[in-house]
Amino acid sequence: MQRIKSFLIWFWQIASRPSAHLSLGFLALGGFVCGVLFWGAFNTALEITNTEKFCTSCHEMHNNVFQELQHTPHFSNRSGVRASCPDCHVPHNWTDKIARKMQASKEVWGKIFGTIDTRQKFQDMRLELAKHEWARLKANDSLECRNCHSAVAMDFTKQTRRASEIHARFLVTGERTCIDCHKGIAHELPDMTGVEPGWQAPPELRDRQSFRENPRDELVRYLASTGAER
Amino acid sequence: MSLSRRELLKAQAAAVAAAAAGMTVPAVAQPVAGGVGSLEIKWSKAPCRFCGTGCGVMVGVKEGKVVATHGDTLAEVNRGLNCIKGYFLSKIMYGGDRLTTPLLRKKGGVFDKSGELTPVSWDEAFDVMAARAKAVLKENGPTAIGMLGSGQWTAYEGYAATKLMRAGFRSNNLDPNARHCMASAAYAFMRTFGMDEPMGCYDDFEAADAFVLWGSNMAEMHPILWTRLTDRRLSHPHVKVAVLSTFTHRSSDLADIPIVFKPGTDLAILNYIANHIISTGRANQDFVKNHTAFVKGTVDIGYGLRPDHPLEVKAKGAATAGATQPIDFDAYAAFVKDYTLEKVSELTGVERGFLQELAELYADPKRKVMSLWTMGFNQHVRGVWANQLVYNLHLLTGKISEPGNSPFSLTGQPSACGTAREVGTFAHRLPADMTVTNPEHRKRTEEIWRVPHGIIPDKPGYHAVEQDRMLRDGKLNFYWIQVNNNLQAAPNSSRETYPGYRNPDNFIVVSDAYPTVTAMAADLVLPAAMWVEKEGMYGNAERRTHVWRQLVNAPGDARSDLWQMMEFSKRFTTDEVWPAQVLADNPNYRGRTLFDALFRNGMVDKFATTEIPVEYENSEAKAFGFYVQKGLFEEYAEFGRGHGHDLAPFDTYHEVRGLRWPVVNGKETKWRYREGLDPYVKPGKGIDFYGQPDGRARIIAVPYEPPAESPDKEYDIWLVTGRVLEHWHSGSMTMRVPELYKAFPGARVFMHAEDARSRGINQGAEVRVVSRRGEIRTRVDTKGRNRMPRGVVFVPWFDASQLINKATLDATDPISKQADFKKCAVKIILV
Amino acid sequence: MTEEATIHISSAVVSVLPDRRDEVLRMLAALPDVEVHHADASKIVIVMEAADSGILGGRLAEIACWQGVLSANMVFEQVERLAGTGG
Amino acid sequence: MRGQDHPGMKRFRLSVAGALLGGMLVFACGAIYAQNAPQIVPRVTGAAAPMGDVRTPPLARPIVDDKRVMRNYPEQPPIIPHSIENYQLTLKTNRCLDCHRRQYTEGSGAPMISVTHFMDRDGQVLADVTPRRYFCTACHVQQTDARPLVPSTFKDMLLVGSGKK
Repeated sequence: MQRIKSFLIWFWQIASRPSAHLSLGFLALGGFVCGVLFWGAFNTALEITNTEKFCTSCHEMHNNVFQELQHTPHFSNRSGVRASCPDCHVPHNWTDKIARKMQASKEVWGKIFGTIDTRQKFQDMRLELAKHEWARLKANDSLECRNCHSAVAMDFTKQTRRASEIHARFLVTGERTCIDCHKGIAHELPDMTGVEPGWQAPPELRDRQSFRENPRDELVRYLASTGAER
Repeated sequence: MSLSRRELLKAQAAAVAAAAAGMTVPAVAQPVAGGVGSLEIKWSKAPCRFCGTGCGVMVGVKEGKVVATHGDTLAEVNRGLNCIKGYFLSKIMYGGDRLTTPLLRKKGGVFDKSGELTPVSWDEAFDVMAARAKAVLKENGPTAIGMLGSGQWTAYEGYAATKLMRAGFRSNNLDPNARHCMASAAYAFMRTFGMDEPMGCYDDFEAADAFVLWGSNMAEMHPILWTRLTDRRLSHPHVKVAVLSTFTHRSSDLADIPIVFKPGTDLAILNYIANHIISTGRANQDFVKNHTAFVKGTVDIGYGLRPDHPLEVKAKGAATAGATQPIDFDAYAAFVKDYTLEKVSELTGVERGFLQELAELYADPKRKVMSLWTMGFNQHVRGVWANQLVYNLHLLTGKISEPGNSPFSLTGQPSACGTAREVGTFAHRLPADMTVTNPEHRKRTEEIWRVPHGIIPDKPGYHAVEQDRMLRDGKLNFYWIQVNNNLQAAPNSSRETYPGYRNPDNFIVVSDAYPTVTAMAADLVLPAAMWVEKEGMYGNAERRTHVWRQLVNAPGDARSDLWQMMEFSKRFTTDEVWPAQVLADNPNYRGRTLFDALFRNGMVDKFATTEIPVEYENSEAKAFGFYVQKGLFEEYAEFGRGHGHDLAPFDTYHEVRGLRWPVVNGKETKWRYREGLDPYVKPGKGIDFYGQPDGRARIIAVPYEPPAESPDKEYDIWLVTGRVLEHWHSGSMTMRVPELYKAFPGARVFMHAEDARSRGINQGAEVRVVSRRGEIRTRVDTKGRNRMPRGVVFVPWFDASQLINKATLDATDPISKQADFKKCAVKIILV
Repeated sequence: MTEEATIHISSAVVSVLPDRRDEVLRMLAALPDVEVHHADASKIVIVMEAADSGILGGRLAEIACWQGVLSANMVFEQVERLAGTGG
Repeated sequence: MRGQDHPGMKRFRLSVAGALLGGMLVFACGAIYAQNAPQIVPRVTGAAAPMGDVRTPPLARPIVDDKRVMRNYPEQPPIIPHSIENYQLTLKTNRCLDCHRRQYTEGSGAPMISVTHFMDRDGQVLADVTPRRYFCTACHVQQTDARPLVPSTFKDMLLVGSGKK
């Protein structure tokens, strides 16, 4: 880490000095060639840095958030379709992606200067980090969730009754967005003191008792379980 | 529905709600006369039958059946709470396959070891059993007779067993399965304080500022104590919780300092903390100077395997594993100096910051610390050391024997303390911390037992693991197993346990309430009464003695273990079992049955059956004509009174929710060894560790030594075994409660998702867990409640269809002889 | 299967602020099929009857929302068939 | 895999079914204690050959029907009729309370936590759930679709002694 730091300082000292010996033509042409090379390299770098392998290559990510992801449906599930880090954390269209990447350079600084290089430090920073992501997803209407989970494609008959009612009332109407209710679905949550759950039931759903079954069935099962009818 | 029934139901509903809210209901509030009887449930107190916490429960009985249970609000331990197992206690006795008649292996109408288990009468069962025992005694002597009990025996039963085995059959081959559970803790208590069992009590939970869990998943294994710890942590923000384990589990969920270390390296962490305390100048010099003495332990002590095992041959200190030599403070400080933060962080794989934070909990003189441990420490090839090393920390800082400062050993069985330790059912122990190797102790015991001198053998018997080895080797030929399921519980069972049971030279008797794996492998199965089907007494982990009445009758011909032992003793006379010389010197014992000599001795039979309240049954009293339990209690209590183990009068226990011994002048003792709190510490002494002749507790210098078996290229992953919340031990009771079974229906191997993927294994796939000794099939869980680090898997052992102990290693702590169920090497293969 | 009428009998504990107790008691007395069985300074035991548990739950939720009520919790519930004596 | 009947599985199921059938028969005759030789039910008594190789059935699935199940007796903690997979229940947050806490039940439609849970160790009534009851899963468990292996002869308190069989 120390070496990377001194290299960066050295590089900046050279780069910030004005050129004194080279012709304008050389600089312009050279600039173009370098530009082409840079563009290719940039795009490649963009692709490489947009993989789970890259994200988890630094131990901060690997030992914390990636471990937590492995216990969730976003890592393994019925159909085997899974989300990798960039699927949720990097926007898919170009401009947003670049914006997010520039933001990520701050994380690289964090990495170099060891801001979260232990579990302890990570836990202390967790609420702040999580709040960033919640705010981002809230602002873009949970765009990365919706890349896979389209509201209109949901089959309400395949959801539990409670889930389908809440989705119909809040999600489809656009009153709420995914992240409002689904926090901490892929990673552990920070201290949630003061963070209210996302749901507030609409008046017509209040006081309903969805956990109740038909009393007749309840009675039949009760009698069967005690063997009373036999 | 008739109106009166509706009124009745409403009255009941109101009464239940009032009880739940803790309101007293005026009797006139019962609106229905006459019909209420049909709703009436008789409530009586009892301790819970599961772990060593010792919760109080109220048991509701209607027409001879237990119909409900709930937490006892008057019980100090749990104040009305139960865990999920405790709430379902009412159903444990009602599994459809209860054993109700003796079963003997028979072919062509006679006993045959290769025959089928066939129902027989008690007479026939005892006839065959006694004939076998007599033949074995004649051929191979008393050392070929053995018995394995447990901390689930009532104290009366354990006491009767130790008498029957040591003074009756003259064999010390009596051990409890507590050997697999807390032998290391018991040895460490004796070595450090000269007296067994904790100095503190559960009241420490409400007084401590920090809790450190050393290898204990209390959230699942001691849920009610966990409620007290949680209560303290959440209502007092300054309180810190540190959880140390080899994997992340439910207790880690409350941790401020979560630590996952490499298996076995906890010893290094303990020595690092001692080093931190000394090097930062925070050792309590006054306390250390006046109340402790330093010793150095033997090193390279081996792994308690069979003596011809290469590891044992190589171990230089194996022969003198328990020996210590005196040293001084400076030598100790120099010894722990090697355990630096850098070195220990490297060895254990734990972040330095966490280690420092943990060390500070102990070092900070203003912080009261409660250390808690169970099987992570005890089932450890260096378990006695681990226990002692944690005492070192409390002794170095003087954080001991006062509210909130408490090194506390938790127990896994309801009466691990009461029956296994206090009553003395270990192969080397007698009641009240005495040992069979001490002639004075034997003499005192013989006097209280009212048997002639020279009866109790002076050599320690086979311990639990050795019993299995001796059965296999044909040196132990008559073996009686009560209240435990050792074929499921013992380590390396396919190589060391099962062959002994099926050895044609041996006769195996199993007393149990259900057909367990062990029962099904026996030659004779005796149906047992359980829990409130008999009167009993348990001793929990905080020295609390708690009794209960018989509330219902056992089904069919099932009888309590106590009845079984006493009835069996009638089939032997002293001439058959005692030496001729002793009988020549004591002719009045001639020709008497063991029943007469041991149980009709003027003490055990002293109390009339009329002392039992008429509303309670007592099957033993009915069978033998005297109040057996009271007689056994009073004789046993003679051992402890005036010797630091004082028990209250018998009848008191039926009125209270248990009392913590020593009970002196009607007052229980919460904290021992400190003046003002412990009546045995004389005024002016301040602190007195009176178990030791010099009144000083021992601080021991012992190093980190590696486990017996570590993963290698072929067997590349650590195996840890243990329990889950919903099932207790081998699951013979909880697997028969539908709700508990459905909550966690089968064992599985908890594994890290990357470990699984790198082997091409899916979540939920069927795999084999294979060790050098045996293998099981199971299913992979990478998402469940236990979050494993890379290279470690966890398999609970409650499931009889997945006998994980086929794979475990029978390495033991060389001092305590307790097996290490937490560390062996396996490989995981896709089926 | 024919629908058979059932009766659900349940009891609940209502926790109230002591100074609001009498007011809550009055309101409880006004509810149909609700009987107050016992009351101390801050707790009231009520017994309710209804044709199905949904009604019971709804009524309890309503009570829980009253001013001065800290909580209203069901403790016991029994389902009985109205016809006959119940099997 | 579902639908694939391994021969061993079949044997296992048969033995379970046999045990259940046996249990029912005994139950039906009203002679609960009449059976003598114990049944081999591998998951509770071990296999007929204890050291043999026993196939493992797939992990049972949690019941998620949201249906409230009647309690065995009033003091029994109700079981959880929905999935709690990956619910975080830690020092930092309590997912259960997000729905079952008094002030959230209106929005979530979940049953409110029982009044007994508002009392602390000393019997004082608190404004919120007592910290000693913070870890819900110590008493409330999920149920899977696994079928009990041996019948239970436990009888409900209203049936004991009421002359009803």
